[in-house]
Amino acid sequence: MFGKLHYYVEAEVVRNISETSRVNTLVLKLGQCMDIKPGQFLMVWRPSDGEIPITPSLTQEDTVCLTIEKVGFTSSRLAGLKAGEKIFLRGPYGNGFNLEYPGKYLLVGGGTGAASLTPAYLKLVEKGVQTLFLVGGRNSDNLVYVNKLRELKANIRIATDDGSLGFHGTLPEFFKEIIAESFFENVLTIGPEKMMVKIAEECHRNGIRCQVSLVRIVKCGIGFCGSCALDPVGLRVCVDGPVFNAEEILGTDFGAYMRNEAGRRVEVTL
Amino acid sequence: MFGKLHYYVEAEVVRNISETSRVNTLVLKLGQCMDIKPGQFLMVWRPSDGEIPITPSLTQEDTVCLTIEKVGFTSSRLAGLKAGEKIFLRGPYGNGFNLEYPGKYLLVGGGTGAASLTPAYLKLVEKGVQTLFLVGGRNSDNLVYVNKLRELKANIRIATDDGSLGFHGTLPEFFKEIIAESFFENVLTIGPEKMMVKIAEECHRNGIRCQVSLVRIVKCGIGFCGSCALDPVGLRVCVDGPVFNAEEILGTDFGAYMRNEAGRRVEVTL
Amino acid sequence: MHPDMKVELAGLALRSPLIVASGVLGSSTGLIKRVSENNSVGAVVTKTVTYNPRNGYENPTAVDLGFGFLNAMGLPNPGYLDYKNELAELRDKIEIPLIVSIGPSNSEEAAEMVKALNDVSDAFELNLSCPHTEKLGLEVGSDPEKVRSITASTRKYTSKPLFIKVSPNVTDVVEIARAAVEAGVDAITAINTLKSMAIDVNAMKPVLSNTYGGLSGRAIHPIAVRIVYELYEALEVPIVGCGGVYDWKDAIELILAGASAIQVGSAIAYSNDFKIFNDIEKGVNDYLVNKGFGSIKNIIGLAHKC
Amino acid sequence: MHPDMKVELAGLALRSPLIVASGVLGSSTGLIKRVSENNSVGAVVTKTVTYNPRNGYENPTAVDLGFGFLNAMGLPNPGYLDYKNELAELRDKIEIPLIVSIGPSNSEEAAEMVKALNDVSDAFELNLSCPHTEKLGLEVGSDPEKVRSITASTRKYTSKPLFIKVSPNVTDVVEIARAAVEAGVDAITAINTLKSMAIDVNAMKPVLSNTYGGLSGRAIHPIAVRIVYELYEALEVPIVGCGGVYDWKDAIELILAGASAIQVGSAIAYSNDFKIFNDIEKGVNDYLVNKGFGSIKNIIGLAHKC
Ligand SMILES: Cc1cc2nc3c(=O)[nH]c(=O)nc-3n(C[C@H](O)[C@H](O)[C@H](O)COP(=O)(O)OP(=O)(O)OC[C@H]3O[C@@H](n4cnc5c(N)ncnc54)[C@H](O)[C@@H]3O)c2cc1C
Ligand SMILES: Cc1cc2nc3c(=O)[nH]c(=O)nc-3n(C[C@H](O)[C@H](O)[C@H](O)COP(=O)(O)OP(=O)(O)OC[C@H]3O[C@@H](n4cnc5c(N)ncnc54)[C@H](O)[C@@H]3O)c2cc1C
Ligand SMILES: Cc1cc2nc3c(=O)[nH]c(=O)nc-3n(C[C@H](O)[C@H](O)[C@H](O)COP(=O)(O)O)c2cc1C
Ligand SMILES: Cc1cc2nc3c(=O)[nH]c(=O)nc-3n(C[C@H](O)[C@H](O)[C@H](O)COP(=O)(O)O)c2cc1C
Ligand code: FES
Ligand code: FES
Repeated sequence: MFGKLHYYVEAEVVRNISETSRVNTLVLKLGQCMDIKPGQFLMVWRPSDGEIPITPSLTQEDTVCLTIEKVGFTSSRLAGLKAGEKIFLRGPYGNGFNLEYPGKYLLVGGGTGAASLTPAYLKLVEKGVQTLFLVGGRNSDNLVYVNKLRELKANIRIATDDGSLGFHGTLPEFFKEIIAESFFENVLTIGPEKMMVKIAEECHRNGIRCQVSLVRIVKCGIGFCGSCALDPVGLRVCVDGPVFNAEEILGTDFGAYMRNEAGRRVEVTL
Repeated sequence: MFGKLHYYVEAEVVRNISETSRVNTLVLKLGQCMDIKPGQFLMVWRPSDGEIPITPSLTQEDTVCLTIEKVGFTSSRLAGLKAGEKIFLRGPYGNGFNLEYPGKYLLVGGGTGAASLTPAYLKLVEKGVQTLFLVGGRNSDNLVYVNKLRELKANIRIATDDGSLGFHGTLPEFFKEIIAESFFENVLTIGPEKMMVKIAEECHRNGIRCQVSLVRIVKCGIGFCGSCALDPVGLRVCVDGPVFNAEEILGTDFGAYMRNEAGRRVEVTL
Repeated sequence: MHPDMKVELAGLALRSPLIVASGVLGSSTGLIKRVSENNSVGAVVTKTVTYNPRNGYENPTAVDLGFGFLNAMGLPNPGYLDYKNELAELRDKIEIPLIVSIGPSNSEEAAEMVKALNDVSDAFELNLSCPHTEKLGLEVGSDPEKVRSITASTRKYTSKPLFIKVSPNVTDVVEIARAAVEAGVDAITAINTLKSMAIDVNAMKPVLSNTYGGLSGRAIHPIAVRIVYELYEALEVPIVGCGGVYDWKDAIELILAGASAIQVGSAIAYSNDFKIFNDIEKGVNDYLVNKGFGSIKNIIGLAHKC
Repeated sequence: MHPDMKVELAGLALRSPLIVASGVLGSSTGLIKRVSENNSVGAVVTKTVTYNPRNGYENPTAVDLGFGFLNAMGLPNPGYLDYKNELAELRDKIEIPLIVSIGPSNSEEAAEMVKALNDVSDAFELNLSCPHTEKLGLEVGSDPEKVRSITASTRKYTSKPLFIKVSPNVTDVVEIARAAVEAGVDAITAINTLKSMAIDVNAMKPVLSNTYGGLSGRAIHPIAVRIVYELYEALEVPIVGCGGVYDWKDAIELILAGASAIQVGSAIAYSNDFKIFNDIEKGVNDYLVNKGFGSIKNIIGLAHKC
């Protein structure tokens, strides 16, 4: 009755799967089931290593997978955990994807995005919805979660910047070709923001409903610190998002500016 | 979800009925329904007049009656309220009577006790249980709630100390006669403690299950200030009572000692 | 009947007594603009801005306790110079008073900050009460002499309405507030958070990276009511009540205790719009109607015994 | 495995770390006896006894807030001389330590009281922290020098373990506790209630007859955790954690913060037995088993960063 007195759900690392040199997937066993909708995120804490937001790549009762790219201190520490080690989760937070829209779904994942889109993919399959999954990376060694997606029998197409596997070029370039071939009513995308904004613009031009999952500096995760705001519209990634209909945020700081940890407006670089 | 933010239920005095020169009944309209079991009590507050425990004499959805004897400052102020004035109620508190025991019920009310027993009487009637109501007072002008009980078609017998009405003698004396005439499996009693202890002892001798409603100094009403304790057994009138099976408390301070407002053990005088 | 919800606060005319508390919108001018478009909001206090930019503390920075929240953000902000430019852009786009919260650590910083921010603000709120930030906040705000000198220095360089935000983490809050009033503040905001902490029993560690944080929300409301009541008894300046306001009853309680206006902070957690302000305003309005008051002003301080 | 739940507290051997907090049993020796028969209870603190008898404040004296409670009982008690006789009778009838709480308003009262009560108590808890009683409690307990002199005087006349109960209503609780330690206390109980109030929006009046009261229960737990943690960092004496303990997690949090034992107060509200102590003890026991600790002693202060 009086809230979350455990504060965190304890989780044990069951396995650490190396996806690429920069990305690992932690398979976690939870001390307590969590009900997480596709696209919602968790705050993942390890004392003295810090806490970061992660959109899980698998959510099955008491098993959760986190696919983490080592971009800095906390993500590197978490991505390096061994079986048996404990971490602590709070959430789920945010809105998640809206999967009720009719029509086919094209999922576009860059970097760890392919992993984070997997729960949405599984949900769509369960609903009998037709999907295609585009996965991109710099080269064939940089692709995340492709084997897992194959295992899950996803209909996958691959793009690499250097052409070492699949389409030779960026995901937005590939995306253009794909939607020229066959129309999709819906796009879900997670990846570097510069990539997502291009996908979103392309969708806008083609009348495709596009949902993007945004990254901003998430601190509280519950909507009362303002750290994760998307300006100038004043939307909070942690409670109004992280998933936005692209139409709502095109023309904002999306793809251009974000706020750093001090709340200063800085350019989006990736 | 987060408790009683109104703190009190506001109630408006609809009518003030003079029962005797020392006793009045307030008919109250509540701002909010209260679900009160027979024998439970309310804390009745009026700013600057104070707050006292009262066992209601009628509890019907949003109407509650309080029958109050003017024994001191707060009770006199409350008993003197006029129609339209507001008072504030919290509760209900305490256990109330157990009316599930099989057999006939003899209700014994001294002073305002007859009034406070009325909800139990009504409940028993509703259950089709056979009852007899003994009402006592010093003289015929001192009888409380008799007209009301007649109106409610209660089976009443009266005792007055001076014989001005009904049996000539005290309630315990009358009680002895009554149970000699016809056996009752259960007794409920509210009244002066010296009277109740005599009734309880009589019940003990005769194998009658007797429930008494005890008065001690009630301050918090919720069991965490210890003010209302019955020693040496350490029972709290506000949460363990106010109703006790007489068997459990015969031989304790019941009828002999209570604690005053300072927590000092003093003799029971009435 | 439509009761008058307008209040006059140390020279600020507010269309509603409800003010967004400092910090809960971060440094986002977008959020300030968005919340200012809600008709139930009377004014906005910015995130406390400091002399130098601050990243704030590492995560975890927040704990949801159910009956309140802990936070140890660590006053993240871009610094007053940078933020001044953002506020300059924002200023013409909003229709309600913008109260700029400043967190100087000494008189010199205070002076420079208000001089720079004078043009972009309608009022200042001096925050010397953050319970978990070294050298800023409480270390200053618990010492009446420091409060007096920083307040005096701020007062010297601005003629805008000046509020001081006081902390409950002191033995005698009236003493601190009185020092500020004597040094020239126009109003008092009460209260900031209470120094607290949480330990996760499984992790066996303090949750907040800073160990200590500030308790806000429901849990502190009875403390806010007490302090507003005490200040109203002791001082003549208007008081802005803040602390655990979740619904209209909480707001009314603070107003009856003596608050002329109300700040809402934690209650915006989880809400992805700012409907909470509409709900509170409607409740306050209905209360005034039911009790037959024509204006919110009529009930300020009414709970004081006479 | 059955973890060892026994603790040693400033010379007192407790069969369980759970102690009944002062005041919640009033002056009823019957209640003390009854609660002492619960195996999960390790010791009982009496209601604070003062030099002179006190009736306490008029009703209303308590408010249930849902997330905590307010009370302004006003230290009702029969005075130390009268109570001494009752405790003398009780003493042989209970098997666990009886900690007598005393609330002197100066050194002379303290001396006389301990001299009289020495024979009937196993330890003393010096309560200089009640937030709503004039001349007693906080008026004394917020001044390190008064705390020092009253403590010294108490210490002089008793060799029984001596606890001091500290208040959260001060700027620097460590300073107060340190003064008491220097003057000879053996352990610190933290915390007493927070000065607070409630106003009924319909009555438009403060609910408590004394206007101000003390906030206890869930709402103050994060403050208790913080203060226990601070005291543990700063001082060497054992700490008894008190404040908002409703379940085993609350208890563990305080123990990890540094408490050697735990007091339970408000959580006995509404309960017509004392099963809450059994529930907490079982939870603590299971926790120790799950985490593989052989004794409660092993986890005291474990949350402190190393
Ligand atoms: C809703 C959401 C879901 C995410 N899901 C994933 C995921 O599934 N897999 C994954 O690898 N990454 C995910 N991220 C990004 C991930 O949180 C950051 O990479 C991580 O926080 C970096 O922290 P660090 O300490 O390792 O790096 P730092 O050295 O602290 O920072 C490196 C960069 O990471 C970003 N960053 C830092 N702290 C945060 C923060 N608290 N919140 C957001 N961004 C931050 C900043 O851009 C910063 O410049 C997600 C972010 C959000 C907001
Ligand atoms: C559970 C319960 C139900 C009661 N129901 C009724 C009822 O239906 N009708 C009725 O007339 N009376 C009832 N009483 C008694 C009533 O509460 C007291 O008469 C009243 O509190 C006296 O308050 P006062 O300020 O008028 O008198 P005071 O001058 O303060 O005291 C007069 C005497 O009343 C008793 N008393 C005072 N304060 C309290 C208190 N807080 N709690 C209990 N006793 C107190 C003491 O014995 C005292 O000596 C009930 C008491 C209890 C405990
Ligand atoms: C996340 C968060 C950040 C805050 N930041 C500030 C701040 O920068 N400056 C300030 O004066 N108060 C700050 N506060 C305190 C609030 O303004 C407010 O005083 C306190 O939270 C009590 O109100 P509430 O219970 O409505 O939240 C912050 C509070 C929270 C929850
Ligand atoms: C009704 C009540 C009476 C109290 N009386 C005393 C007292 O006489 N002496 C004392 O030191 N503390 C007293 N306290 C404070 C408690 O002992 C305890 O410190 C405080 O309530 C916090 O603990 P809790 O949250 O478990 O209740 C009282 C508390 C309550 C609720
Ligand atoms: S992270 Fe705090 S508001 Fe979103
Ligand atoms: S009146 Fe407080 S315990 Fe019964």
